[in-house]
Amino acid sequence: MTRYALSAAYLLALYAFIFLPVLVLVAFSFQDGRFPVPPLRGLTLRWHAEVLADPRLMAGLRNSLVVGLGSSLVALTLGFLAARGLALSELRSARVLRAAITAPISVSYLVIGLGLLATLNMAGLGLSLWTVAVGHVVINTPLCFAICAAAIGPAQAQAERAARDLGAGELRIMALVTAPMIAPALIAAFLLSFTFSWDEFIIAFLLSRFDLTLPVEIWSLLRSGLNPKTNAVGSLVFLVSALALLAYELGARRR
Amino acid sequence: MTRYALSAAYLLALYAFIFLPVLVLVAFSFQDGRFPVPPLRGLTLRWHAEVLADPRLMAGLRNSLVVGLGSSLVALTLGFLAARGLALSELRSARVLRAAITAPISVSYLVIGLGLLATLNMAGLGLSLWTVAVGHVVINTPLCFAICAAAIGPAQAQAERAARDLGAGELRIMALVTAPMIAPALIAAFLLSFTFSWDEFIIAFLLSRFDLTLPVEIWSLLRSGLNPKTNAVGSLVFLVSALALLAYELGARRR
Amino acid sequence: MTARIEIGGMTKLYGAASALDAVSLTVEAGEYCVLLGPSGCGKTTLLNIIGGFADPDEGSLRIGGRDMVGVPAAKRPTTTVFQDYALFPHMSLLDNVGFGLRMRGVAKSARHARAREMLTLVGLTGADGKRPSELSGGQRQRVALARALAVEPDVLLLDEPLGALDLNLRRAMQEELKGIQRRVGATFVHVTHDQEEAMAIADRIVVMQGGRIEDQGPPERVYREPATRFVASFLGETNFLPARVEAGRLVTPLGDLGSTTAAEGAALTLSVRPEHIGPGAAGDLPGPCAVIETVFQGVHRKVTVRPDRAPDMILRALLPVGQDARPGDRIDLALDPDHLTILPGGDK
Amino acid sequence: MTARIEIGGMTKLYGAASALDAVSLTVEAGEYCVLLGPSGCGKTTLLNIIGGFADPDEGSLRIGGRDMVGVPAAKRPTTTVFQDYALFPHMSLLDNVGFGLRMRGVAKSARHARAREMLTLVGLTGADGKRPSELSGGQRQRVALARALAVEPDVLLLDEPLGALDLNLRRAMQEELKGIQRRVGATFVHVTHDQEEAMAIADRIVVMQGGRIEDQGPPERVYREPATRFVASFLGETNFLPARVEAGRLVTPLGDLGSTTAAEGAALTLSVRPEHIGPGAAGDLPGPCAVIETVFQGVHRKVTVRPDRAPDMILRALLPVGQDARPGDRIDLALDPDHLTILPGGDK
Repeated sequence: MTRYALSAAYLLALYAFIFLPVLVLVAFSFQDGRFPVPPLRGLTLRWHAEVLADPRLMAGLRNSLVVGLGSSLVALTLGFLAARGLALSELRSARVLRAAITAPISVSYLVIGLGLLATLNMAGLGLSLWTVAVGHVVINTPLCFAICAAAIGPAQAQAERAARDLGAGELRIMALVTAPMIAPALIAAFLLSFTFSWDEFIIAFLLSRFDLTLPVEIWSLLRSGLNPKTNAVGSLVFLVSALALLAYELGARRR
Repeated sequence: MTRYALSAAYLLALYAFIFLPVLVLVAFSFQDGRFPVPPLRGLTLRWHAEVLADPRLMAGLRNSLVVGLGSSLVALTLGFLAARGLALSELRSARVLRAAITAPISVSYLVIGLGLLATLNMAGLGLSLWTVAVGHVVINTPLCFAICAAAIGPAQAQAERAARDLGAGELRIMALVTAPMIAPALIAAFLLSFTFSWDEFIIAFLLSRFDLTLPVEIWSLLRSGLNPKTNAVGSLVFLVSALALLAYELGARRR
Repeated sequence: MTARIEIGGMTKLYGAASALDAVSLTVEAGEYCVLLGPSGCGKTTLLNIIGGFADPDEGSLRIGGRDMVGVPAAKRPTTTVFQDYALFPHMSLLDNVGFGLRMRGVAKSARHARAREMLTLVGLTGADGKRPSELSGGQRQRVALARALAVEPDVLLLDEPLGALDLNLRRAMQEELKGIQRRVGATFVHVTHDQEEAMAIADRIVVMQGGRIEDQGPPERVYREPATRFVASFLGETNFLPARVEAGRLVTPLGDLGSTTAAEGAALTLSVRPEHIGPGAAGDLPGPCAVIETVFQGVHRKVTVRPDRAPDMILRALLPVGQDARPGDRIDLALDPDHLTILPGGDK
Repeated sequence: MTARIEIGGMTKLYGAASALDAVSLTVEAGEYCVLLGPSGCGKTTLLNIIGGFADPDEGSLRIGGRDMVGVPAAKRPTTTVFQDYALFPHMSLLDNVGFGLRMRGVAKSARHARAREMLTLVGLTGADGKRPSELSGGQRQRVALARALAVEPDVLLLDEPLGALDLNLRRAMQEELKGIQRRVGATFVHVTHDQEEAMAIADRIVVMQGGRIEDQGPPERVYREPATRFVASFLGETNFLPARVEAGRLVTPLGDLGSTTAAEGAALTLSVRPEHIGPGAAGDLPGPCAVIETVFQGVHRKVTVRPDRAPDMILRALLPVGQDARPGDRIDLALDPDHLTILPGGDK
């Protein structure tokens, strides 16, 4: 029994450690005063209202949503097709090819951002929300691939074989068998990909010029120091991530 | 057969898309001239030598290595203990508790950085490399937990049960049975955690003051625009990530 | 090196359902006891309680006279061979088998010597340095056995130890298990749902269902004179005939099956195994029958028939292979009244 | 609705090893053919080639007279019941069973009607809306069967269809499979390594080993007069006796086993199944024996003995259960010379 008490205490401490920063951030976004530090003088929605009224932050929010949803959809499609192709191939080299697509997950966003910037410079292409989206597709495709590849296993291969035996062609196999069977993984990959794009700063910073994403706008805001308004916009970012997570728990895990 | 040709063409295009930015970055770090754009005028190691001779960049490199290795070790320990505790508990709520630790993976680094900054402000603690390391432990513990939790399954539970039956205590079970059995996952978690810390910009930017990590130093350098020296230091960052990946392939996959 | 197990009034609840319902059982020292039953009958729960992996809600457990309730698994004179073997995949066979001795602080050379001895006992001489992943299923099973026996337990618990093996290997290993038990002399408690395995290997079969013991005894007694309808059908195929006692005679839909001492008017069920119904004459019971189905089994031909005297009834009988019979044929069968088992209660 | 399968000189290599070595086989239309053999014998490779999941390196394949080499699986008049069923977990049973018809462009109402009919055929009436995950193993097997039969294939291929079921369910399902085959009339080709299943279900058993066909024919012929030593031992337990022909008599270490027409001086092997060695007298062959081991099997008691006349030899015999025998006892046994199978070649 003491073993369980010890485990419980350990877990509680761990939760506090992981969640405390976010809790403090959210709590002091309601601070009625100019400084997001104790004592809590009172609760107000003033800072949240200011954030919602700020045209630059709202434009950043829209840009982030568009880039996040669009780039995630593209990354998911590319990753799914590659994962299915490799999972079902009988190539000896499939393991190596798989490692090669998965590898970039551990490559620095900074390096990818710098590399894309150099590539775009070289190609003479200007910076825009499009270039940010391309950057996010580059970082999220390996992630989507890895999640899909983990989900496609012998069960899918067998079901595809059965579908083929019963007369189905490749497109119908993918649409009616493979994709529905791994729907939870597809949802998970899309939502994770979205939250990564939603949160991403350095690539968005390096590859954008006029239309900025929310993290870049927040970074500009931070130059004037920490205040309840930065807390409020941080809470907003958190809220969207939390909603994506909730969608994942409801959509992917329940199935 | 045409199906295979199509798959192969698709994969090739995908590889090009994912790897081109990095290749361009590395290639033009050898540019003999002031601008990292075509034509390639000749090859030189001059920019690499400049990077290695730059005391600020070298200090950043050391700081990043220390923070990365230290925070990853701590995150791995915390994550492993939590994963083992939860995996072996018979609690009905284990699933919920597991989701609660895994959830922060999708929470914005920006939000965690802002939250930690607010928390440190509140606690009156100054910023240093230690605070950056704490930030990296916060972001990497859920990752290490998730990887360990995925690796600890019925096989581990059964082996632990057998070890207990044969007279082993909890510490010896963990050291002689659980940890060695999931060694590949431990190595993977440590290396992935390290590369995430190594690459991380926004938390390091927000939570450091005098001792800066390499990404923050590079960011300062970027203010003067893209040049072969930024390519060279980007290549250096990539080299370390690539070494970590190589270590993973050799260490974790081979077992 | 061996010990008696005494279990008294053992009850274990999972939620509202009882996995064990006031089970009492004594296993003698050195006995090979098989707990037999369908999944969910409580046999594994009982094994887990003996091994110290679950606590009973009520009841007593003594091993070698010592009270064991509350004693952790590590401190009991028992070891377990797990269903999935639970070998340590990162250790050599020598280290796997020597693990228990290492935990007991035995020096390296001594435990290696003992581990080699145990590997020899289970027929794996010279495989010391291999990893479990290099072994076949049957070999892994042997290593698990060697590991559990290396610490010289008084009681060895085996949880479906042959369940993962294919049929031929299973039949071979069960003879070997029995041989090893005779050599080491420990009390073996073996859980299985395979009645052939139980009959071949056990000194004592304990048949369980719904958390209770339905019958226990030597295999032949339990097979030939099952205590309940469940035991009769679980231990092999059988035919159930409804019967009534009229004027001291057993009367069934097939006719009069002889005298009995059972109470007048009682509704009974008779169990007759297919091997006790064979070729006969028209005057025998059941006599003329219509063949519905035949299955060639090598040693026998199993026929499913509908007797003319009770056309609602289906009987299964074993014929010698030489006697041909096809669906639609008519044959005369005779039932051996010496091998009837009389069970209480009418047709359910 | 049914078709003949003709396979000629079929060879399939995996690297340097041949999975199939010039196999020729004809399965008649409407026949229930079982491919039997140990794992790696080539039976699954043969099934895959018939189904269109693998291409042969050499040889011909005709189904219903049409050449099938190079025709994709989707275009063949065959469907397969896979070993792990391969049901579509995200579809209802109705959609699973109707999938093949959907691919053939059959309208929804027609394919639902047909799917319901097939579910009824396999005994799952009314389970239309369930998901495969709600079913037991045996029920999933039935759905896989219904799905494969829904498109009215000429040939149904079954890859170890009962391999994942437990023993009792397996024996019940094999009778049902046979019944369904009689009703639908298609040619069934069924792969298994379980010789009891093969004997119970097959019209024709094809015993394979090492990529070749060792023997084929009706189950009783193959069991009672196996063509090779391998077939004799794979289809059930047997005793092998070395024999020589001397003066037209079969001479074995046990003594003279009667006259023969085999060539004078030839070294032969005799196969005698345990059920053909039973209780006898001291003057019989093998006569007096020492009991080494006995295993109670319910219907019989299997004894392992060492005959006095050939103490190097081990024989296995089946005794009626009534006859008691324990290790160390001495008993007299008699071998039935009518059930000897004479195989070429001496002791290996």
